[in-house]
Amino acid sequence: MGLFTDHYYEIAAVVLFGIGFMGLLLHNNLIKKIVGLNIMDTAVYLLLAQRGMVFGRVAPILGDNLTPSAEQYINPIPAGLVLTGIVVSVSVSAFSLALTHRLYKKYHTLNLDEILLKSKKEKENKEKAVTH
Amino acid sequence: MHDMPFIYNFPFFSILLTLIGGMSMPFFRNGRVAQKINMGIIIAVGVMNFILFCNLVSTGEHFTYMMGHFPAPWGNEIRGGPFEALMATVFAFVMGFAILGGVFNIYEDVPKKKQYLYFLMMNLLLSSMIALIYTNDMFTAYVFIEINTLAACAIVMSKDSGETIVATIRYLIMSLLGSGLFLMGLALLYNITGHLLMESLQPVILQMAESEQYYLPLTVVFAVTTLGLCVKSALYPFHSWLPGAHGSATSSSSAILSGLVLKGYIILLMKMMYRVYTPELLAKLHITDAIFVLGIIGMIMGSIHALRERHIKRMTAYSSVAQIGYIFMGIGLNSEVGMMAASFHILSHAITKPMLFLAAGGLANVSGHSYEFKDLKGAAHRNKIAGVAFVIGALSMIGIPLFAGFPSKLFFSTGALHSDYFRMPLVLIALAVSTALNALYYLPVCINIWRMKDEPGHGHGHGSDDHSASHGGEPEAVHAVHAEALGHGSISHAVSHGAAAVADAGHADSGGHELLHDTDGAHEMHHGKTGITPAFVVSMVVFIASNFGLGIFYGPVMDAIRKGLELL
Amino acid sequence: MSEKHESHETSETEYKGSKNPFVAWVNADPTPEEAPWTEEKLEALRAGETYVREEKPVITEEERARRFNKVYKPLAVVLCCAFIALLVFVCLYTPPFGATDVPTNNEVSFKYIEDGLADTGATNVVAGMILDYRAFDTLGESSVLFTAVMSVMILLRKDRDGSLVNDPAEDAALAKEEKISVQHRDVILRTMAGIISPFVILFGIYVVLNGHISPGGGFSGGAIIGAGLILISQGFGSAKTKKFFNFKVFTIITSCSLLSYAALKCYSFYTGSHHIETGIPHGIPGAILSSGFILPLNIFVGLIVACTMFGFYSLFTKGEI
Amino acid sequence: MVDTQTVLVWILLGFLITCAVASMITKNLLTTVLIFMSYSLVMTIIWIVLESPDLAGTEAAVGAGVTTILFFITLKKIGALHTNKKGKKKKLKEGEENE
Repeated sequence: MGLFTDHYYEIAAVVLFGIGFMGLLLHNNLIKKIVGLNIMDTAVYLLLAQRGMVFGRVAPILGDNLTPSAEQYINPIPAGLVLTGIVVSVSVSAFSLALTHRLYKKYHTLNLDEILLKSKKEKENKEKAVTH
Repeated sequence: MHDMPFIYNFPFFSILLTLIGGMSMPFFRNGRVAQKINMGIIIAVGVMNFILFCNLVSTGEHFTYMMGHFPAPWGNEIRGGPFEALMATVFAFVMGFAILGGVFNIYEDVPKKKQYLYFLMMNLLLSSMIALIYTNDMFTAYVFIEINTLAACAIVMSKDSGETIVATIRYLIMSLLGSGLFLMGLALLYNITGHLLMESLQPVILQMAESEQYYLPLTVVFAVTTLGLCVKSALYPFHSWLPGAHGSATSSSSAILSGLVLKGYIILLMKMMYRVYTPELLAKLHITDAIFVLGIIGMIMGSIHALRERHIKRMTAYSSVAQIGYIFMGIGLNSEVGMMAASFHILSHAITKPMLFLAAGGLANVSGHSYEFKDLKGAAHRNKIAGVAFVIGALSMIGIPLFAGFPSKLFFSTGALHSDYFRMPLVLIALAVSTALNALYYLPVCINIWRMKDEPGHGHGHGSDDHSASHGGEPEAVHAVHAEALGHGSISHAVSHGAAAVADAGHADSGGHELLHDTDGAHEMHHGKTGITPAFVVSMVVFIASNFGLGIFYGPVMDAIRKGLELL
Repeated sequence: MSEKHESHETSETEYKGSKNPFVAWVNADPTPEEAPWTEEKLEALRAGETYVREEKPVITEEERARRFNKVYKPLAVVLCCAFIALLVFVCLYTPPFGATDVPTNNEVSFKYIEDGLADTGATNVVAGMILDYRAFDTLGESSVLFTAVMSVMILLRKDRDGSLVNDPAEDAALAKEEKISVQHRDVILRTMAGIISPFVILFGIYVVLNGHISPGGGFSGGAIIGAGLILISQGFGSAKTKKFFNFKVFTIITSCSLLSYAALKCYSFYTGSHHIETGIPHGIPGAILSSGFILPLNIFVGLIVACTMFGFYSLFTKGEI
Repeated sequence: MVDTQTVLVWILLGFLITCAVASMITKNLLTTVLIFMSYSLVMTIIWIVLESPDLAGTEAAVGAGVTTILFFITLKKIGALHTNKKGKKKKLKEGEENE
């Protein structure tokens, strides 16, 4: 039982990382890939942020306590790192969604394998057109 | 320390200057103005880092620069040394001339209203690479890895053809997989050690390594971070995104992607090896062996893939995969000489590959924008400087003495001789096989681009091709003279050009200028302009000269790298 | 018959010259299997009887992709599960959750909490850490956002002189949507947007301004303001937001706030590394105008994030801001 | 031995994992994005339980808010939003795309 009472956050985070990782690798639908990517990133941020928490301590907002002592508040570093991380994953998913939009407009499918096949065929026709 | 010399501010200045340059670009929406600002910033950064490099090599010390009011473990910090300064100088130099060389293609490929965005991305790419080189904090490295990924994907897709967007989505997904793995390793490392700064991580890791029971977590954490960086720098099994991205982008984008962006991650890996995981611990945990084996496989398989390509840029992209295999094999040699050879190869590849890509772009410009071999037949005669540059780049890639590729291969083999019985035969065999494979796929292209375009019924022109061109230059020159005289253009012109292809750089320089006004438009050019702009010729000549310079004077560069690696 | 023969003649010399595989390869002629002209086939051709080329069973791309998938998928699943099991096993070595004597609670976090108020003047230690102790990360952070919005602009922005991006079909669809949203407006959305959006924007501004006192700060406040702008643009149609938020306004706000953010950070990095006091008072802890640079930095980050979020929205819907 | 808060956290983490698995398995893209939205909301609650309100605010506004809006707009542009009971204009299944 020691395993689950001490490390449940980390195990959940790693399992979520695995789900996101598998989603990214296995699904060839682009929207599913991006959702998998977001799940993978949030899982790593969960792993980072859970390290900051200490039982019996409060969030590091010092209200009017002008002489704070470290025993009252939790560790602020992971919170700062994850804040940066969340904004990174938003900008990355916005960029990949824009790519998906352009790909759908050109190839009318969200299936990455089909897109690759269509672009290969298109390249071959272009070459044939150039040579004749 | 109030007496910090002024030049220690240069890394901070170069990072901030490029960032501010990138941020202020939306005010200049005209592509040409943006290009001039970008070039000015790159020159300033290159000069600053070069001065810093000369000073640091002479004094032989490294320094840390506090970003903010608080010392290292609390505030951010960047750390400079001769190795980082040298890398930053070469990165700025190569980026400047790669953009200068490919500027004609940029204005042609990138839609007119989005050219300023292209140069904005170039600024951000340079700032993130310099920040990656100088940073001393792992999470700052992760943030600038993200900027690097986004900017690199942006310059791949700014060519706006369907093919580049498919290549970009594959590149983006694989890169995000890599940075996800790197962040996972970083999170676990922070969990176990509690530090993010590279300096304060090392004592904790070494102290944990003493207690035997911590071997598994350390191995997994190092393996995950190294795996993330290997995925991002296209080591062999994770290279599937590279040919698409580098093959379809504009020539200066693929030059910068292949020459610099891949190397930024390798330099970060080297810094982590020296400052965080100490090479001895990595060897004990067998991660260096894994890198070594992947490097060896990459060297050979990359070249084999390149053999099958009929598209000149995809072939050069696959040869980048092989050269990345060389660098990782050098790191895997787990010896001082091996690491020196790997970093020298980073420099020589960073100089040679952009030249190859720009030359390929130049050749394609004069043969109807097609990169297929059959269309590039005899293209070098139309764009002579690109042909000369491609031949020199190819010879340097093969590792022929006098060129930049030779010293790195020399040091790889000396590194192999020093290493243990398991690595030495593997390295020497792999070097030989890979060099042969390099020759097998570069020489036919050189011969192909220099062959005379045989009009029908010009039968006897085939004669010279039958005997296999072991040393491409010699028979080719004779043949060129013969065919040239029969075809068009004066004999003197042909002789001086033919000789330039074989003789040393000095002559080629003069040949280069002479080629400037030699726009023999006798070919079916789809549009009047052949792309041989003065900027293109200047950048080609500078790349050729630097290739020869590095190939001949590799001694001082090697000493600087040895001093840099000691202080890394 | 003769001219057909003639055409074979030239192609024959073409192939005659390249029977030697190395030269065929050098000339990059079609790879041998595409030109199966062996000697006896040529004799047969000259003899004039018809020649049928044996059809090689061509594996279609889809077939090869399907076969690759059949192997790739189970292998990837097994690999991922092994990787996850390994990571779970490593998690057991990490210290237990919520313990106090944990390596991460070292002198770095103690200093942040104890001296945070004195050094930065911000009662919200996380905001103080982001914008003052580790400000270089947040500078990188804002440039990640800036890079993302600029690359989405490369992809989706329609420029008037007909680049690849805008095709007539999509313009027509967009115009139809605009017409629909103008004529019979969605009453529920419009009234609710009218009621809610002022409070959303006000709350966002509150969160940005109180970033260094209460939780929140530039990032979350900016995102709330961005969401408020999206609500307004969705509720009242994009024409209304275009009046006060077009492309010029967007570039000015984003670039100016980014440049002033970088300038402030430049100043504080330079003075920090040279141990020069910045001379900005920290003010009374808990008051809005306290904690030196953190308030202006929060405002700039809030503006950047708000403009970026709204920029993403309008680039995605209308293709231009 | 196990206080109520850890039980609550176990439930939340269980919900997170089921959300992640569900959004990966469903065929219809609209459901995937909806489930991902609830995944972000539950993540906001977990940030509050982990005593970091900054993250909760940012995740709510940015993760659940803007990311999901961008997903919906992309699906709208792709035409995956028109779910029709009679299935005439079928939902954009992962398998067959409506050309």
